[in-house]
Parts: sequence; structure tokens; C-alpha cells
Amino acid sequence: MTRAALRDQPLDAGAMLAEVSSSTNGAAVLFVGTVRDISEGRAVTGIDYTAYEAMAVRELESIAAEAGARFGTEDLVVEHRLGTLGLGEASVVIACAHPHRAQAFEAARWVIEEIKRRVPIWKREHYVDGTREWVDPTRAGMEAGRS
Amino acid sequence: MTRAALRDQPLDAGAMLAEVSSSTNGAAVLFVGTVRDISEGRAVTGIDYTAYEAMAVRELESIAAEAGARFGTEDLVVEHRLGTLGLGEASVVIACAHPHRAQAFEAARWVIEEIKRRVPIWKREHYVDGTREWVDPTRAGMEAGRS
Amino acid sequence: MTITVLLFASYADALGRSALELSLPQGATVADAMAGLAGMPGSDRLPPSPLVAVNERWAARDQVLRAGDQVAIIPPVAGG
Amino acid sequence: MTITVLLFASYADALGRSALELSLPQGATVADAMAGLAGMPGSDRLPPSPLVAVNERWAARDQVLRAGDQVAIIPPVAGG
Repeated sequence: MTRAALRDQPLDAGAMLAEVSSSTNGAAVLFVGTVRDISEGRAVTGIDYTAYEAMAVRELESIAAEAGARFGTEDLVVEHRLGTLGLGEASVVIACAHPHRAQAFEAARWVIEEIKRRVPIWKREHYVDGTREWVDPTRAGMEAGRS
Repeated sequence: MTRAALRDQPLDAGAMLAEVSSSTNGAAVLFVGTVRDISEGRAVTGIDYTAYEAMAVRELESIAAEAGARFGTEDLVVEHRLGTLGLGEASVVIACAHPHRAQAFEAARWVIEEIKRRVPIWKREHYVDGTREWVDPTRAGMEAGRS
Repeated sequence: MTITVLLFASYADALGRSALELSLPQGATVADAMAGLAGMPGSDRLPPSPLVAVNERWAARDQVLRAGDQVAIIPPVAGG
Repeated sequence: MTITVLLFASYADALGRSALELSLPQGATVADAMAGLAGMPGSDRLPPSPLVAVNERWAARDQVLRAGDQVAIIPPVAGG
């Protein structure tokens, strides 16, 4: 079974990797998105993540299930963090295992792209000058600076 | 600095992920290749990995350094296991972090393809019927069954 | 009929609240609900056609609403 | 001059050993070293043009050898 969750505590990438691993799979891919110290050239000190939680969970579950069907695996879990994160903390973790490596890579990649496209989660960056701003990826110039 | 190693003890994927992670990176990708219970339709119970060790280390280091230059990161480590592995054990782990996710995925994928192409490592599969056989990926029909 | 409007992130900041109720005539659509926000302070900081979800599912502007629906106005998403 | 030939995996099984020494004339190439194995028991189980490394680096068949070189005959690799 694929699985998805929102968490207000630190994500455990190792546990998620273990969760998808089994001897029927020859490959596992883990993706970890983390808070970076620079955004659009501005020094960042942290990020608040907030969500339309009920819908975000529903969308994450739907993405995980669709990825499983599309790439042929039940061994896919995704978790997204909410709350205030410091530099280097994981905001999202995707773990996917598959008998073959190509599909494991493609599934993990597809899931992160879909999350960025359609899960109602928002982030407010904290800058070193003390200001805070909601990130709008549709604004010109934003895309190049994002992970 | 990129880094590569051969190990005769279990690989520690979590430690390798931590090694490449930092707040200058927004994305980390971990690839884990594991011993699968089926190969070419035959039930497998384990695999012996052996290498031309001096050359294999040299090739792994060269692949890691080339990937770092090609995809723009110093945060890339790769380790390959040698010896006799049971089902589900990790034979290879690649950890790569990058400011941006596309390059982290592409670097990890490129490294595993290069390893399979040019590192002098061999594996002998153990089958449930007690026989053992060296795997020859150049033999027709082998590729479809590999991770 | 009465529907609930949910606001998030920058849109909640713009209108100074995260939820409000709207009275709309039977047969009103998502677009009508958006129009119902038009006079409120801060509503000029919302884009003309934001993304909308009804009852936790993405919805088009011409979707017809029913009493009790939750209409979420969704700022550009930034997860990951 | 004397060179060392290294054998691995299925090739070591084929010749029943993992290393041997060969005496070759000055100017001998990788191909000459391969020819020097031809009469040995099991050498018929090696392919006509296997991959070769000299002193831990991939080498072409026409590479000229020097005394003391390590010539590794490399079975199809299967790492990962």
C-alpha cells in the first residue's frame, strides 16, 4: 500500500526508506527536500509551512496512489512537514522502492513534481533582516532559485 | 569533496545521506541497490560480490568526481559492498545533494548507470537449488531482469 | 443558502481572516462566491481568478454550489 | 620481459587461478598477452576479445606492455 501524511514533527527518512524496502525490490530511491539558506539571492533563516490540511492529505494520498499505479509499485510513501523549520530541516521526504531502478527514480521524481504542482501547502520564508514573505512560485524569477 | 569506497561490511545509507546534506542544498537523493529474490525468473537466496578492488575504487572515485563536475555538486558519495549478501541487503548506495532537485536526481541516476557500465565488480548469484552462477549482463535476456 | 469560504496563507493575511460565511442565492457558482468577496477590505489583493477547491477538491469557476459547501480560495501552492 | 595476468570471477574459474606470469618479447601488446594464454587449459572459455585493463586502467588491445605490467582480463562487469 502506498501511504502519505502531513507531520508537525521532524520527518524520519530512514524509517521511510526501511518501510518501502523489501527483497522483492532491487532498488530504492529516497528524495529529501530541505530548507536552503538562500532563496532568490536572499539569505533565509527558516520557513513556516502551512497547509489546507484535509485537502493536502487527500492530494498527497492521491499522488502516491497514482504514482504507484503509473510506475508499478505499492512501495511508495510520502510525508510533508508543517510548522516552522530551521535551515537544513527536511520539508518533504519521498521513499519509493521497485524491482527495477528506472521506475524507482521516475516515480520519486514524478511525486515531487506533482506535490509542487497541486498540493495546497504554502511556505513563508524568514529572512535575515527579520522580514517574512509568502513564497509565490508563479511570480517571475522564482523558479530558478527553488530546489 | 566527492568520495567513493568499497566495503565488506553493511552499508550505512543514513550516514551517507547525512554526509551530503547541508543547508546550502535544497535536495538530497539517495539510491540504494539491494539483493532481489528473483533474477531472470530464478529464485535467488544471496549474491557474492567480488571486485578488482584497486581498479574498482579508482573507477568509483572517478565516477563520483565526474558526476560532481557534470552536475555541479561536491556533495556526492558512493559506496559498493563486497562479500556475500543476503536478500534485501544493500549492494550499492549513492547519496547526492544539490541546491536543486533536478540535478540531485540526475547525478544519482548517472552514477548508478556508470557503475554498471565500467566498474570491475562481479556478482555470483546463489539459487534455491544450491547452484551458483556468475551474472553476465551482456548475455541476451539478462537486462530485463536487473534492478 | 450559506457557504463557508476558507482563506490561506497570503490570502488569509489579505482579508485578515481564515474563514467567513457568505449568503448566496440558490444556483450560485464558485464565480459568484468570488464576486461576493469583492467588497471586503483586502479583497483587492486577491487575483481575479484564483485557484479554488470545493469540499477539498479542485473546482472550476462554473461549479454550482450547495448549502454548506466549503469553498477554499487557494494561493499559488509552494509545497516540497 | 615478464608481465602479470590477473583473472577474475568466471575467467578465474575458467583457468583455475586468479593470477599468472607470462614471458613476452619486448614491444608485446595486450593482444600478444591474450595470445600467450591461448594454449592454457580453460582458456577456450574466454571470449576472443575480452575487456582488458593495464595497471588498473582500461586499455586497448594494441597497447604496448612494459616489464612488470599488470594485465587484468575483465569479465562483463555486474556491479550495482
